[in-house]
Amino acid sequence: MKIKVNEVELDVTPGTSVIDAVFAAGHDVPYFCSQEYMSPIGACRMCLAKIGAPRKDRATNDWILDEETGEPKIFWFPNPMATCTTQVMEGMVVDTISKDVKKAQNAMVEFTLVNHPLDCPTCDKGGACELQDRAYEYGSGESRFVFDKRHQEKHHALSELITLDRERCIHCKRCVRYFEEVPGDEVLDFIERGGHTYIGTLEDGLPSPFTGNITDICPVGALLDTTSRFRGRNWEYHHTDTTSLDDPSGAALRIDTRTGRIERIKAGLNDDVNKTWIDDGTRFGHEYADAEDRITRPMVRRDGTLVETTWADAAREIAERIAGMDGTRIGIALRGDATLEEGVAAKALADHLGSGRLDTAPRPAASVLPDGAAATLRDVATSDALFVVGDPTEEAGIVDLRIKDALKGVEPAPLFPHGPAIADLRLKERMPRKREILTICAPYRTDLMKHAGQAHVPPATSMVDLLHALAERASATVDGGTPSGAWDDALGMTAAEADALITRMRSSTRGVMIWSAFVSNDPRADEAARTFAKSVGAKTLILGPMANTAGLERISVLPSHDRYDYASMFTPETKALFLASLDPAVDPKVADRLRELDLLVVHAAFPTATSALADVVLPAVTGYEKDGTTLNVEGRLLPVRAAPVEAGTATDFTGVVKQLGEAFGTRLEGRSVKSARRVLRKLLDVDAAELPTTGQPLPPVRGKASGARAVREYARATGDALIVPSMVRVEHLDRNPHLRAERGDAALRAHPATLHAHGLTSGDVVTLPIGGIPRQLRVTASEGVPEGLWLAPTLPEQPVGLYDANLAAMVRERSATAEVA
Amino acid sequence: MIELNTIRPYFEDKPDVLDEILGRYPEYGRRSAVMPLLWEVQRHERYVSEARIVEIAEIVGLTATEVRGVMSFYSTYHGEPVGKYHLQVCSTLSCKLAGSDEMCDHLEDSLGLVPGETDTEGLFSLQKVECLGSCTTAPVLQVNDTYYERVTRDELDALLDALRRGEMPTPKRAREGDNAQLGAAPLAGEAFEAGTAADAALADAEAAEPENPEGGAA
Amino acid sequence: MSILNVAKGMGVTLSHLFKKPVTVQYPEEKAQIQARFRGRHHLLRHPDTGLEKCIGCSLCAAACPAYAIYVEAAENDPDDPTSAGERYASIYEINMLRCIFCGFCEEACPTGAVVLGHEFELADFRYDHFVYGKEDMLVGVKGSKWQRREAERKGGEVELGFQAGPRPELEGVDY
Amino acid sequence: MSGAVADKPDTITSRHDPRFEVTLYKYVGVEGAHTLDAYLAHGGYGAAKKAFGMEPSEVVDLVKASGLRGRGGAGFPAGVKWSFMPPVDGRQRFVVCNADESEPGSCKDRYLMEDDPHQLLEGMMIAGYAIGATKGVLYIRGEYYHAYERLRDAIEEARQRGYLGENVMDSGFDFDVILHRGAGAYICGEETALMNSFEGLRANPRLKPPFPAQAGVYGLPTTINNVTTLASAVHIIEKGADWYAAMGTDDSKGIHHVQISGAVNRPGVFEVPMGITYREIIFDLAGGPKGPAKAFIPGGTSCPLFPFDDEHLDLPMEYAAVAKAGSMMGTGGLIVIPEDQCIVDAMYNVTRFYAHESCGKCTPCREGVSTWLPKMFQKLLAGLGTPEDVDLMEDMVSNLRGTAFCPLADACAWPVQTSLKYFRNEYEHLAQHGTPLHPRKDRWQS
Repeated sequence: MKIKVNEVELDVTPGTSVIDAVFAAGHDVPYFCSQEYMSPIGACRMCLAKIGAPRKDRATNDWILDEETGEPKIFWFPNPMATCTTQVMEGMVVDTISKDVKKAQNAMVEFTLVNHPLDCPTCDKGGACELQDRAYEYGSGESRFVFDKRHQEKHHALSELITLDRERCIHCKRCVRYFEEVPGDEVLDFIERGGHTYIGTLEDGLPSPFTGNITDICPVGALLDTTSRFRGRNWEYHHTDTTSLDDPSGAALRIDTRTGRIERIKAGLNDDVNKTWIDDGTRFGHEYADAEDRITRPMVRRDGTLVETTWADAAREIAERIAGMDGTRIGIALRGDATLEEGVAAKALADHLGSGRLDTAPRPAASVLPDGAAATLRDVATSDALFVVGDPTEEAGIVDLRIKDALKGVEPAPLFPHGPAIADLRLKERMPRKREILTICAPYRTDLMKHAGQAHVPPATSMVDLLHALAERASATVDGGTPSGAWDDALGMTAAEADALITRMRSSTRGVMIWSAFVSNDPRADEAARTFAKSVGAKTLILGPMANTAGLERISVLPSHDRYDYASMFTPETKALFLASLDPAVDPKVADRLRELDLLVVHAAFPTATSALADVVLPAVTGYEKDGTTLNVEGRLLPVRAAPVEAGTATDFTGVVKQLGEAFGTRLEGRSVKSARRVLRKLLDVDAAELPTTGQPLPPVRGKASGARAVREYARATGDALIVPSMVRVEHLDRNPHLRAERGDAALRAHPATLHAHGLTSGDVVTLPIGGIPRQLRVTASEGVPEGLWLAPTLPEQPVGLYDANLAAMVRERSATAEVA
Repeated sequence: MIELNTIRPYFEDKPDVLDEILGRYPEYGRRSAVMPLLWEVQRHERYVSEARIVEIAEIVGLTATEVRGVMSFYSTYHGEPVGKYHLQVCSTLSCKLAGSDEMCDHLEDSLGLVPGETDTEGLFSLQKVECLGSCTTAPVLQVNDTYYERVTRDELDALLDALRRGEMPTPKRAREGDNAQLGAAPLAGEAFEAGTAADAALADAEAAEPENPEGGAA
Repeated sequence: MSILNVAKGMGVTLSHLFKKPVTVQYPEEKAQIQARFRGRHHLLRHPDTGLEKCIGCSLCAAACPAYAIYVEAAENDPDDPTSAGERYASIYEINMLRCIFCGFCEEACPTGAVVLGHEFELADFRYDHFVYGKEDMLVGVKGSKWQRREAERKGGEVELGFQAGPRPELEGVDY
Repeated sequence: MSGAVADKPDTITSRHDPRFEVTLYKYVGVEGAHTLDAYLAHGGYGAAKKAFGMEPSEVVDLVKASGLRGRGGAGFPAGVKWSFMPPVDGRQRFVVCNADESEPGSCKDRYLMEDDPHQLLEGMMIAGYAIGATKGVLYIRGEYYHAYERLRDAIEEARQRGYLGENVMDSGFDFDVILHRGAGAYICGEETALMNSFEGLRANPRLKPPFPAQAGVYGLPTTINNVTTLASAVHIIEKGADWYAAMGTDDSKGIHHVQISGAVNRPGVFEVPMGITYREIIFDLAGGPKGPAKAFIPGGTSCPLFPFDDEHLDLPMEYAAVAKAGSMMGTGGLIVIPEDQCIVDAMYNVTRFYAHESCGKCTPCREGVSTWLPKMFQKLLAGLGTPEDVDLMEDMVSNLRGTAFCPLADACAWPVQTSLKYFRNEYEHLAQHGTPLHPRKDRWQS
């Protein structure tokens, strides 16, 4: 419909808010309470404008005309209107620049500043503050408020990660609304009323995995990221727009660095992927990169000790020791969050050495690539029938948030020239959620289950049966057939519930099934899941264990044969080993085996149990310092860009290959990011150097996925310890002081009754060998864990799945009571 | 939250009360029960402690933060215990014009309290409150839930004495106009002449307080 | 040009021949510095509480046209604050080789913490000796790094080669 | 003066006028009238029975024809509001009774609920029937405990005897009432804030649209009316729309309840026909002002005040005429301010009320009404003000007008703005001399 904003005529779609129309017309109004992706509430009153519209005569249905001009007469609203909460109307006229409007806007700035301290020089938001900008643009520049400002608590720790300055709060309610509308964890609220209102919580910290986003959306310096407080001023930061390598969601990040150190991470904007949200693991998990014990120079073992040397020297050492070795007995393993470029480099190295023993770890038994096109995150957000197997909150937090978007049932709005809609009028505070569209199965109670219509917690050992039974039932009813009922006992739900799920998925055109390593680690379960999805016509989203597991599989960074996989690298067949960012020596048995190797080359950013055994240690960069490309869960290629972090001579794996190539006297493909991209262009038909920050979807692979291992004889997974995904990377926890203070030690979760049976209490710290790896964990009671099962967070070396816990060998390091005393 | 482990939940032995309150609202409106549950606790404990907030949050399926947010919005829920007699002086315009400021001063002097305080014995709490909806019978003093209307100095002193003795006197209803006391309700079938009763009441009032001869427009 | 003008000029020259010379025998003799002269920076303290005035806001660094200033801030210990308010400068460095003594830092400072003093005798031998930290600039520190090293070596007072008039902003600075 | 009044020189006045029959307040003040038996004794629930014999749309039309307007302050035609309900679609609907009477100067609903609760329940039932709502919500302010008890008992009694619940009075219509007690928040008188409060949320006003008829209580279609409005429906059904429309003036029909307080000889609630003049109310009914008066607020403190002069005293009590003169009928809570009361002090009292009751949602109200304006008054009253402060207050009050989310900020700004208009001299006196023109005096009756 046609409207006019300050003499600019434009055509907008009905339902648009006036504020978006104003911005679309190239004009500006100030606003604080509106936030893209959240409901408009009209609380800050900053975006006031004079609005008028023509009216129709009730009787004739014609426009009432102005007697003088003959044009439709504009009836102005008596008061200035908040443009964020007003919808456009045909023929509407908006005035944002007249004297009256300016006076109103000026008055609102003045009111907003009444209780806002003028401490911009010490405020961490200074220089990037919406209020500062708006006060400058729309304020009168002088204060008429001569009284004492409101005094409230300053630097109040809402949690270990978030600091609240209540004096600076301007009550825009973005944070409070955020918790209700986005993650659905209502852990923050206004307390008191009127001029005494402040935000606060009664919970212990902020129990939500998505708390950090409130520091991004706070328009003033009231909510601050504790990890970055006072570390630098906004204009001093170097901003790097990149992609998260913490999980497979591919969330956009902005890394702020200063003098070679990462000071903070903020969410980037990618409308299709993470909108402007990231999870706390991604946001606060960066401190490890600046830890003191970074390996910054190559090291070579001389007379039993590692001594620092040059890259050329280290490469020469490797080349000499590898010369004449049977190439098939050399193994190369990358961690699953390596970039595609690193994958290309590793492949080139393996080819040069003549080794098929190339793998990424952790890699599930089944392929993480879907049959055909994957569901996109937008598909998830617009789905009306969701079936989730696993715990996406911990595996890829953004998927959790996009599932919650789907529950609101509002299709994402198209982008305006000025970006996402500032005020999407379809979003409301406290929208009813369509819980019934979401079904979740997981072997323990997950966080997301409280939002689900149906939640099932089958025993961890029978996940495969459940999927098999569902697949069987779904296949049998494809053409209206009757299921045999043979598998009904394994359903873990009633047959009626299963049928309801099948019917709901099948009758929907936008059904999405999401699963992760709980399924992928068992080829039978994977097969059943794929069958189920196919027979109900659902798109699939498979969450890989690591950020780029799918991408590395896609470009075939894979063993040439199943028997050359990662596990084979720790058999006597292997003589030399290149390990990139992996630490298999946490398993004492593997450590013994590594000692027997002729050559162990470790590419690592920090000293590890494995680097202690290495013959050559090469300094590696972290995921924040890489240039490269990653493929996220929905099959979108995303650019990874290097933040300028001080890490000595550390490089990514392409750098390793470059140095080795020089020592070998050859130029290997993938010896630089640029060289690797030439290969990628051939493989994927995409120029990775040209990728926009928001990425580019990759066409699906044709045919059968390549990464699945052959289904050997069927062995039911057993064990009493379930390794579960973890948003917070436990291997980094020790080097992330703030995150550790908030989350504590890595948790060993069990049902209170289970703990009681073993004489443990919440808070005890124990070392428990799980699957051969001694894990030091803090005991935590959790009603959501089935009795008799122990949950521990995953490590790159210990993928998600069932293991045997050696309870007899459990050692209590510290007891909870001793700690209190 | 530590309190919760040591204090017995309030509703533990009152399933009937809990059921009655929750039963007032439809299942989808369970959250509505927050306010009555807070009232229930406050009526018996004279305030709502943090432990009770956590308990109520669990009952209605909210976070404790939300319950706290709701509770703190309203001025008549107390986070701290108030005295046995919570004296609330309406101080808004109509009552002010009838002398509520002076009444409050008098109470402050007699009790040795300033508004917002509770005495050391926990007998009296004094509070200035906003409009109590007794404007035509101002000034009004609310003792706990009971209104004492058109309170005079002597009546207030008598009231305080009675309260100190532990008695709650019957509230005085001093009303004129169409809300005046008119007498007993008629029994079934009896005709009730409201007009005559009202006239009688008016006549009484006029006799007692002759119209101010100086009263008039400026 | 007339003869008269030449004579006038010669007259001026002649008259100066008999005036007392302005040359100061520096460093034997102390130079008199004008009060508004801008030399090495001082970081001031609140005279009553002794707390540092600098709050680590980094605005001086932002204003510096020569990129000579580096500031890193940290949170005050509420029980033992370094500065008034919640933050203080944990690192405050000025590279005197880069500094052009323009005084923009002084102008940008919201608390009047950094003030350009009178010291100009900053010559030294090594690059890093020109990077002045907080310990070199806080009120009470007299002289350049070299002068202080010399004083320590000789076991005497720091000797400055100049005198200066009082300047109100330089509260607590003693010459 | 409007013509409507001029045509009626002998305006019918209140209860002691033989030509005027008190209806809503007939049993107020009558001992024992709150019981169901007493209510039935004078034909109670007869109107509901009569309504059940009509089509719901006929009930709506009847109320429309009566000209009944909302008595909660805004004066929106009640029948029109009822007709906004969407077509019946199987969803639960609600009729909400706004009994959160908190406007300073108002107390009419309290007496109705205390002394004649069944009248209100019957009114809700009729409204419920008219709009197809089988559930009523009675939101009563927390301070009205006596009324709450009476209503609670009345609802229980009615339920037990089949006047509430399933199949009310064998009519086939189900109706029940949820009695919900507030807890001290003026803002709950705003209909959307009331609904939030009822739902167990913080009582911030909601965005409109959607209006309650589309998405009200729990997001379901809802109609919300004041106590007196609903009680009036009983008598309109009983006696017909003509009976109601015959009272009052062309613009404002029917009866209203004036609650007169402040400096008058006989403060009280008076049931009067619309259109009588303020002079009649103040002098004839309330016995005239106690001593000289200088101003009166016609409808609760949210309304602009009028100076106590002939022009304004002779205004008829009708919506259009009062609005034309620059104020509002409001709830009919008339407050007379005596000459010797410092207007600045009185307006500070009003401002303090709104400052206390601001919900804090929007900026102008939270920072202007709740923070800045009271501080300005405090400064003036402490004798520290300057003439510039008076100008600043005037400007600030004009900035508050019409910019806030809900009318609360306007409610505060209006009386202050008009007091500055009519009594600026008192403000200036205070600013110049540091002492009020009218010092405080003891107003308490001994």
